Amino acid sequence: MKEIETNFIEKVIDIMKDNELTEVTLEDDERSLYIRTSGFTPVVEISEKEDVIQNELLPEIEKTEEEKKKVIPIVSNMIGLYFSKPSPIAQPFVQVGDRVKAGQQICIIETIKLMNKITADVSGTVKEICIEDGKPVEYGQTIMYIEQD
Amino acid sequence: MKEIETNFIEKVIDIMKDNELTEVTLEDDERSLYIRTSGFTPVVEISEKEDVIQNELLPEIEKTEEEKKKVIPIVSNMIGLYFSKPSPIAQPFVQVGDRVKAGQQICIIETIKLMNKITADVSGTVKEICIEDGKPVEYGQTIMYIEQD
Amino acid sequence: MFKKVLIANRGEVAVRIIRACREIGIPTVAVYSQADANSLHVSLATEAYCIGPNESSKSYLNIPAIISAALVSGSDAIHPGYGFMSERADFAEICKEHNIKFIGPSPESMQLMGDKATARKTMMSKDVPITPGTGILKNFEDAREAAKKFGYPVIIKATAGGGGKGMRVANNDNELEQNINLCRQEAEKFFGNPDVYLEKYLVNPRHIEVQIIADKYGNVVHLGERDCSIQRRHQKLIEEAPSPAVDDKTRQKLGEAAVRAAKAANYEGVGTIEFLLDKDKNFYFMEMNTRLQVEHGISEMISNVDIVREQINIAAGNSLSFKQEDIKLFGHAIECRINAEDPDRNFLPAPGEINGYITPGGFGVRVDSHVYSGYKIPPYYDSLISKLMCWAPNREEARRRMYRALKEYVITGVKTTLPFYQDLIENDVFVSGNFDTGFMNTYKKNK
Amino acid sequence: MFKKVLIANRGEVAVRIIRACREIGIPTVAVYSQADANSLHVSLATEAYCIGPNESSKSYLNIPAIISAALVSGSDAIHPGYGFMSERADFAEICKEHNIKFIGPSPESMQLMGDKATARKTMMSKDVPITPGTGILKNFEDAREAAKKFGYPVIIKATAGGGGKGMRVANNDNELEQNINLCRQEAEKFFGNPDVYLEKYLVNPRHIEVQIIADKYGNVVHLGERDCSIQRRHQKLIEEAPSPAVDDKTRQKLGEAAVRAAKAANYEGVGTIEFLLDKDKNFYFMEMNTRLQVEHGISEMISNVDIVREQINIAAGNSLSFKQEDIKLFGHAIECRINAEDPDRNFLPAPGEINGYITPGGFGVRVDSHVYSGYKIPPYYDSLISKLMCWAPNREEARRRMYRALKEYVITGVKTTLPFYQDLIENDVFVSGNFDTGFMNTYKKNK
Repeated sequence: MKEIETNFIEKVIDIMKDNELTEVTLEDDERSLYIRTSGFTPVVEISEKEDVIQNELLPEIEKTEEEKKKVIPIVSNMIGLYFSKPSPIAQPFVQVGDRVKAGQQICIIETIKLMNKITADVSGTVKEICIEDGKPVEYGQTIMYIEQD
Repeated sequence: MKEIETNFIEKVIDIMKDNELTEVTLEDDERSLYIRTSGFTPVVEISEKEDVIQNELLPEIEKTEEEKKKVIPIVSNMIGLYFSKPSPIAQPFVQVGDRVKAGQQICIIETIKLMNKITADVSGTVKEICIEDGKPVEYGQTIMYIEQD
Repeated sequence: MFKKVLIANRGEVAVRIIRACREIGIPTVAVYSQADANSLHVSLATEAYCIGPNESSKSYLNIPAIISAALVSGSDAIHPGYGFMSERADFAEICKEHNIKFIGPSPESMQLMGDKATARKTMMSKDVPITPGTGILKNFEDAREAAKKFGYPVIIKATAGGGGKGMRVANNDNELEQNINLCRQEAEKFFGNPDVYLEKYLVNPRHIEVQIIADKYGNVVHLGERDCSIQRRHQKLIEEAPSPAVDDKTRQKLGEAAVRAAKAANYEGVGTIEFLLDKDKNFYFMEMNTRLQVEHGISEMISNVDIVREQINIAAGNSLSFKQEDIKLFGHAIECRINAEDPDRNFLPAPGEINGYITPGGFGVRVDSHVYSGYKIPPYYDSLISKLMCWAPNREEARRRMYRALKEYVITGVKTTLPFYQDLIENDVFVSGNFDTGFMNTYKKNK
Repeated sequence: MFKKVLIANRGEVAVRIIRACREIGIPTVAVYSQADANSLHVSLATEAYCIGPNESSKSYLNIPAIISAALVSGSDAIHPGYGFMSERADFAEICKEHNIKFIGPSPESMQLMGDKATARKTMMSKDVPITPGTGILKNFEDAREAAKKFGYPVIIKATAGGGGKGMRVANNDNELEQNINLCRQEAEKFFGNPDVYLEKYLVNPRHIEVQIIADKYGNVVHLGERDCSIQRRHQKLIEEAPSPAVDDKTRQKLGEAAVRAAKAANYEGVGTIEFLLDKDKNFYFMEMNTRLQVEHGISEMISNVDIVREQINIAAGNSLSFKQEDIKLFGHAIECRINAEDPDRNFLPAPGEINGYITPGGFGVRVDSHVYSGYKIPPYYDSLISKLMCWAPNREEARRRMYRALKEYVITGVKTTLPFYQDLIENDVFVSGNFDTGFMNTYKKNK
């Protein structure tokens, strides 16, 4: 399939309007084009079957992709108990809204009385903390989300 | 949705050719249009979700519908043994190609030593006999197909 | 042994019989209605024939179609399962005419036990205890005198009735007169026979039944009792074997009475003698079910006897493969009937497609069923999905195993009685074992 | 009793243990790898924790993760199942340090039985017959002299070996010298210990194992033997209890020897003593499995003892709930291990999604499994789908029931060993019961 041209998409949307069609799916071996017009604005999705395509002509999709890229989950690589602070009376390592640097300690996971120091992979801002203080955290569980700089 | 116009379909096929697309599905709440161009000739299917539409512009579909209507299955309403002739040395009641009239005997189904006379529901030509002589026939099983006049 | 057995039934019991035949090595013939084309019994049988449309009356109750299927397939025996043709003496008679062995008792035994007044008389003559009662009532005065003698309440029963139909209780002379008339009218209407008789009515007895098995040579063995006291509108909800209310001494007396009852009927095959048991451990003959019972499996689990295999074996003319002294009952078994019904809407049948299905397994768990993931339960027949049975060395362990199995059982897509049983099995009164046929009248959900 | 039991395993055995805990009334903790998030043991347990990625080494064999899960969840006991951590004395030791009861024998018993040369010495001292053999070989001359005394063939075994690894047969002096060297090298490489010893090699004996169970008060009871002679590359394919080759007299001697063996090891928990049985009904101690066995279920079916329940019971400090004289073995049970493997391609593992799944049911059929319709078998672990077990009063009926159940079992979406077993179960030699560990070498498909 050749590059999908905007005027082709516009043409299809015109055809849909003329015929009061609400949905169109065009597909070949490499890509699929899906257009829905039943809302206020037409929704256009193009997906390449191997990879997501980069296309300046589709700013809405671009934005969502970008948004997703920026928020990074910090995932536990062990099972244990989550602690947000070094001691019960201390201040938390980080709180929602705090800025953190890559390598900065963000919490403790206790495994078999061993206090494991967990650090941020990236620099950015803490958007959400997903586990309550003192509760179990599993392998692969998201501890918090950091919005990357 | 308004009536789908042939020039709309042609337009879509043109767009597909220009863009080397192989399949298109257009759908709204009432109908769906599916076009595939990967063979020698484009395949076009239109289906109305409530009912099959009657459209002179699509003669191939029309024909199949008509064909189906004309061939009537004669279905057994009992379980027993199928016999095509009154006695082992007699001629069969009917053979493929024979013309039958509604009410004419077409076979015997034996149930518990009772010889049940089975008659044709319609007049027409015997197209196919589905059961071998002397073999079991189930309730609801098709005995033969008759092409209605 | 038989050359080929036709199973004139559907659902789990058809599967149960096919299993027994396969294990013996007999080819099987399934018959089915159009609604049951995708049922497991159709695919498990050696051959299968569609015999009619959805309605039972035109398929599973259609005698000419069933006999025709037997003749067409060359079957030399028909197993009727339970329900449908299983207690139809006329059907047994017709099988005989066509030289097809009806796997069950003789038409004569069925008739003798099917007529309740005659059955009572026969039992009395063989020293099987029966509730005080009358013969067929000639007039109201006789009835009133009998009621005075027995003491109210009394129950009026149609001689041709069964399964809870054609029965009415009377607590005084007025009700007696009224209900005798109603009962006569109903009996005439439903059974074509207006004859009624009177019995002393036991308030909330236990329903205890004894499994017997008899060969044509007069050998009769019992496999202990089952307790089926927990019922809803005369439908058994949960069964267990042995009964928590029966001690060893009573068990022996019950068993001996059941064997005498079967002998009195000149019985051949498997059957069940139903008794009512009062608070003082007195028991009274109620009726005999002249067929395989739904709940036979729990007796199999405590006796290690394959009842269906043995049933086929004796129907083929063999003598019983065991004696009474060979039967050693061990442990405790409970059965829950998992139905496609909505327990929150008065057990309204809930047919439909089962889209997720995970059966419980492990030690002591038995599931008898004809369903699978993707199976559509047709609305035309009973709503039994499966019989879940659990065995353990004692009642409490069996009960806990049942609870575990009920919790493990996944059935999605249709409403089922699983939640009802999950609750029932943890009910204090059920746990205590100290219940009777009045159980469901006062039953309240825990949660 | 324990407050909470963590199951350090996956698959059917995790489900088996959860069932036992549920029936006793103990809350359970499942641990799982990321690949097993949709496994049945995860949803059946009271709590579940993901402890690592797909690889066993980082999840089910990850000691810190398992201990951490136990501490996090407040578990006071860990059941290791079979495989994985079940025979790791070091793990049992670590559990002890953390005041968590390891449900199994003491680390000392495990070590004693894990070291084969020591185990043999211990057995000899307690009059448990062993094959003629040597201690750890010092040099080749000693080996040659011993081989001369025993007569060829002989087998060289690594003291640290097991499960068929680290063993080599020699038929003459040349092979002996060559294979001792190879065996030493392999033992060094695989087990970190080059010590080997020599034994008389029995050609095609039967593999007979005795199930024992012992409490901490020195009571040991055996539950009869299992015959596991039919193996492929030291993997058991089909097991049955009792063994068709063992008569009552031999059974008693085997049982007594097994009990002596367990007592010699100061054993606590469930375990299996493996013996080799020769044509003349002489038996020789081979090794002890200090854990629950895959095939324990068939012993449960003939003894009516819930082995896992009893195992948990004695681990909690209770004494055995039965004595040897309470155990009455009855009937015959067979087990087939249904694997996701392609029997036509040399039993190549065939992981993938099960898209259709109908389990066999009915009397005497037991299915232990963790799969369901829609379950994806991950490629990281063993390929066991289920253990299908059938019980009947005698071997032939059990065999026919197994054939029926195998034919009824539907598993689509992945290749399974069902067709292999459907064939094996009808094999003339299998039917006769007269087979040995050489069975698979000459086995040919019927069809």
